[in-house]
Amino acid sequence: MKAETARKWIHESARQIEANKEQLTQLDQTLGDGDHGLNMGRGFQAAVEQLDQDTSDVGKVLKGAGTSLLSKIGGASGPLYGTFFMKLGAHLAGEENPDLKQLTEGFRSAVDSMKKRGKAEAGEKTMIDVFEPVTEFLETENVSNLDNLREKAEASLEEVQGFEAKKGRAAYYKEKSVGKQDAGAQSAYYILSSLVTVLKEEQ
Amino acid sequence: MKAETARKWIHESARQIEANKEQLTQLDQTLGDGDHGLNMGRGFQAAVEQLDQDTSDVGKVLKGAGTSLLSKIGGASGPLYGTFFMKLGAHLAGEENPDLKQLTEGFRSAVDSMKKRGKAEAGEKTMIDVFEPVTEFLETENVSNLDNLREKAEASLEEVQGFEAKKGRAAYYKEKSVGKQDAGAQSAYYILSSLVTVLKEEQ
Amino acid sequence: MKKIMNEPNQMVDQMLDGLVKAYPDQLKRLEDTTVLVRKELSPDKVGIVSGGGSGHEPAHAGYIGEGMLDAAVSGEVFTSPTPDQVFEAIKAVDQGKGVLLVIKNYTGDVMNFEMAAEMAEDEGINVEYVTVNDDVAVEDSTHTTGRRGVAGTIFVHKIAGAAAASGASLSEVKELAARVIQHTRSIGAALYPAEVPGSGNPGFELGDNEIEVGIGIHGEPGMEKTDLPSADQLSEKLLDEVMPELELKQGDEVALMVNGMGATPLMELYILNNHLHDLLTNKGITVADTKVGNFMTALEMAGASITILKLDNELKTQLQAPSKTIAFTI
Amino acid sequence: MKKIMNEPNQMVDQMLDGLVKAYPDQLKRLEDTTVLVRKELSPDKVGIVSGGGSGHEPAHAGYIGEGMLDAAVSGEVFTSPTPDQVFEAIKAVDQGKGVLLVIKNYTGDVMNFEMAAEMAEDEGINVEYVTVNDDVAVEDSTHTTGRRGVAGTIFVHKIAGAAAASGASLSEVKELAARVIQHTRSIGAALYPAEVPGSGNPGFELGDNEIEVGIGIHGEPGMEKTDLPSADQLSEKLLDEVMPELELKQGDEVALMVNGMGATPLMELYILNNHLHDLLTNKGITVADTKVGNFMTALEMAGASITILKLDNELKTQLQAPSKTIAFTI
Ligand SMILES: Nc1ncnc2c1ncn2[C@@H]1O[C@H](COP(=O)(O)OP(=O)(O)O)[C@@H](O)[C@H]1O
Ligand SMILES: Nc1ncnc2c1ncn2[C@@H]1O[C@H](COP(=O)(O)OP(=O)(O)O)[C@@H](O)[C@H]1O
Ligand SMILES: [Mg+2]
Ligand SMILES: [Mg+2]
Ligand SMILES: [Mg+2]
Ligand SMILES: [Mg+2]
Repeated sequence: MKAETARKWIHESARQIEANKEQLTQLDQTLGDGDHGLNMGRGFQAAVEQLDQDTSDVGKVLKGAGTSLLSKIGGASGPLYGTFFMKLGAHLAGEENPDLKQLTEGFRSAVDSMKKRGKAEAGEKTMIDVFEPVTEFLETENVSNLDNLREKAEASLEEVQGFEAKKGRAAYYKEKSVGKQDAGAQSAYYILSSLVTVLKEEQ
Repeated sequence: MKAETARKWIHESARQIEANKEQLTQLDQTLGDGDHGLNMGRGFQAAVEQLDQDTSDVGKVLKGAGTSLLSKIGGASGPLYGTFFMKLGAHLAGEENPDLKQLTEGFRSAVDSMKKRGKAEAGEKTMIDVFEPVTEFLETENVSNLDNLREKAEASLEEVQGFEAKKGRAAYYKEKSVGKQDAGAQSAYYILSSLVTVLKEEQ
Repeated sequence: MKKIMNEPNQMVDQMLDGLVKAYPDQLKRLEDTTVLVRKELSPDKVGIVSGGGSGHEPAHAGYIGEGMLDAAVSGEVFTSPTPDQVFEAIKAVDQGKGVLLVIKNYTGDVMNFEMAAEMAEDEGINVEYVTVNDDVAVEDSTHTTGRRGVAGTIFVHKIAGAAAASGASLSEVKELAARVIQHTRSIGAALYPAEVPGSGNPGFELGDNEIEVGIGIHGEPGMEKTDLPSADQLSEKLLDEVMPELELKQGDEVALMVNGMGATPLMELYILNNHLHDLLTNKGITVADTKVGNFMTALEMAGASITILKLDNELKTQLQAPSKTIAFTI
Repeated sequence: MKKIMNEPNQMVDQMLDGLVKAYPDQLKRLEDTTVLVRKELSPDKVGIVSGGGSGHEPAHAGYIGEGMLDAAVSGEVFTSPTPDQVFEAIKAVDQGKGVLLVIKNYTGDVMNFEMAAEMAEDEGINVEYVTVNDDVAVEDSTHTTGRRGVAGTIFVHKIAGAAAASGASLSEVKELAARVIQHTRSIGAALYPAEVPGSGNPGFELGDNEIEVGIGIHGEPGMEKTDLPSADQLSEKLLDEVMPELELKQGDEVALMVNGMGATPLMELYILNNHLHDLLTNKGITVADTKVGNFMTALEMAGASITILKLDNELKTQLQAPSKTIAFTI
């Protein structure tokens, strides 16, 4: 992944989130406080605006995006997405074209940091339930076809619906959360799906 | 009118007001603040409860009712109805069976006091627009048939609708008040109609 | 309309008891009345009594205390209290220096308070009253009811109270209160109506995107219904209505009150205040004092009113003098 | 939902400016932040910082001032503020004696404030925090998010603030704040929902005669929906929920807060307070302090919460110590 592709990733994520803002808010209204679309929209718009167009350092691009998300999203998703991109950026610092293996290692480091920050595990009906299986997939499968990655993200997202929420505001709904989609898992899917899109374009 | 009839007047007024409480509130909602039914209901219930069953002094009965209305109705109608019954009672103080002439003089004194208290004249779309013409009718016509009195009250009430409000909250509606009924005129009608009912019974 | 209450006819009584239980060191209730009185009157001063219908909380009991009111009389919801109650309040606060009644200009309030004043005069108590009529939404005419009294009443409480606390005579306090009234103008706008408990209906109706400009604190009609404007547009509109009669010019000092009607989030009031300040400042007018909050409400009506008091030195000093009451502490 | 605002995304910014314009002697805004700070910090004391999403006004800026907070950080409506903003607040109020963060227990608040604390520690500032979790409507379990922080937060502000004002060290202030949290329980009920500006929908729905008991201050679900009870029944129900964990017994002293959710007329809160006092008194519990008003709101949600703080001598002293803030002056 080149720096330009990383920038495109942020752009594409922002685009998908903007296009699905209402849906994200709607999901968060059902199981939360109804601001997830607004939060993510605000955050990714800021992340796009601050993009350093000149650097070829992938780490720098991603770290900049993370810092921006951290300082603009707020709520639960801000520190989590902020941490994800900042840690991924830290792992790829100085790299101009990391390969899929480096990206995978970066994902592991970033997702572990998110989990620590949120004191969350997979299976608690959060964005982790998309990030964690996708990262495991990257770690264990030979991802020759990037579409498989998107499918994995999609399948994980699908599964989240069946979980009972244990973390975040959705946890207040307890067993009533089963059968409903988690807003953060949905936005995580858009971010990962955006990654697949830009990586495929780069190929 | 005997003291017993005066007591019946208060009873009958209370009954008619209670039966038409919603209507009075409704009218006051359209041109005022929507409490006239509540105010009058509360006041007349108190007036009934304090009735002195033993006295034969008509003035005492009416003055007691007036004091009770004054201290229970509140709002604009409280001082006005309070003044009416207190002044009427004062005029008939010591009387055990005043005739229609005495009653008429009492009405004049009471209605004048109301007008002074409310700084109001006839034609301003208030309860005065029922009391004043009925009093004039008593003063000028030979009221052989009490039903004529009720008809006069009814006709006056009918006329009030066409007036533009100049006093009380309805005045804020200015020309929009034309065509709508005034709550206080309506309650005044019930009180006068009650008087006719009990006087006829006494006959 | 869902409300936290028991029977509608118990509301005022239970509210008053609830108030005394909340502020036992500041308030007491005169037995068998709807009168709340300062627990300890400041000695040897003119008494100040206000009141009106209930449903305007924190008015009026919220202004009882040091430097403001000595007693507040509550009527039923949106209904003036009766003369006997006002009379009890007068008797309770008179210390021989006389009592000022602060009346809002509604027919009912005026008549009931006037009768109480007459009862007190009959007993040899020196009583004066002022009638607050700050609401520019209603024309002032001697032939009709005249302008209504709304949130500007709080400035009257404050300044008359401060004057009384400083030892002024009844006529001095009255003169100052009258000057406040002369220099105070208000206007309100409603976004949603209120409903008198037990009446079963809201006091008025508004469309989904409609507001009423010039609304009274009991839901009396205003000057016009308009589409919901932005906060900035609304501030401009309200300011345009209150300003003219005050004849403000560059360099003048004013006090500004941004008052919520009961159900308005404070956030919205601060947003309104933000632009009002800018507008006044741009006109060269100094806002020497700002009050933002729920001071004179109309049950759960949503919306806001703004009040402007044109200051002179004396008014400013008394407005900023210390006061310690439930809803207005300086 | 009609609101007095300009663009939804300008609300917090304009509210903060409006606040500073209303209280220019008490507040200042750190440039380019959503942080409000005391105009003049009391010298040489532990700093106290609170904050959270906007929409809870007067929380949190209303508690800035003598004897309470030194700074308040505002997020977007119902959204925790970000770590960089909290960090700015910490830097602004630290005087070398360290800073206590008062966090309400929501995942977002906890994470953002924790990250800010880490940033501050990295710069050598001594930071501690406490997490308020007074809402009994939610189970407390280490496996889940745990109980929410609601109106009890104000007692934490007050008592921690008083301790800091009296010169206590950071660890002492923290210890006391933790004790307040341990002894504070709350529960709320909603009659009508609130709507996040720009979201286009109310946060939840309730039938015409329905309330939700145990609602959170962002519209999070409660324990049950029931038919609208009378005020007396509601007080009993709410009290039955908060009492058990506090293990109150005859002779205990408590502080009671009856808090409006934003659109609730004060009258209803006083009525609730009236019966709550009777119930507590009948159980032999002394209400040594009562607060009735809008302290921790949820935009225009209608309803109320009650908070009980079990007092000991130190808590009582600090609760009743002087404070001078916009929304809480003693
Ligand atoms: N402890 C946690 N760990 C991981 N993800 C979480 C946690 N808590 C919440 N989330 C995620 O954050 C999302 C909510 O984000 P958002 O609505 O922006 O914040 P908030 O809940 O503060 O309003 C949830 O849908 C969930 O996926
Ligand atoms: N100045 C006045 N003189 C005579 N009658 C008046 C005056 N003002 C109001 N009224 C009468 O009082 C009625 C309203 O009474 P009510 O609703 O009980 O009091 P309020 O207007 O204080 O709520 C009006 O319908 C009108 O008939
Ligand atoms: Mg959310
Ligand atoms: Mg009326
Ligand atoms: Mg009335
Ligand atoms: Mg949120």
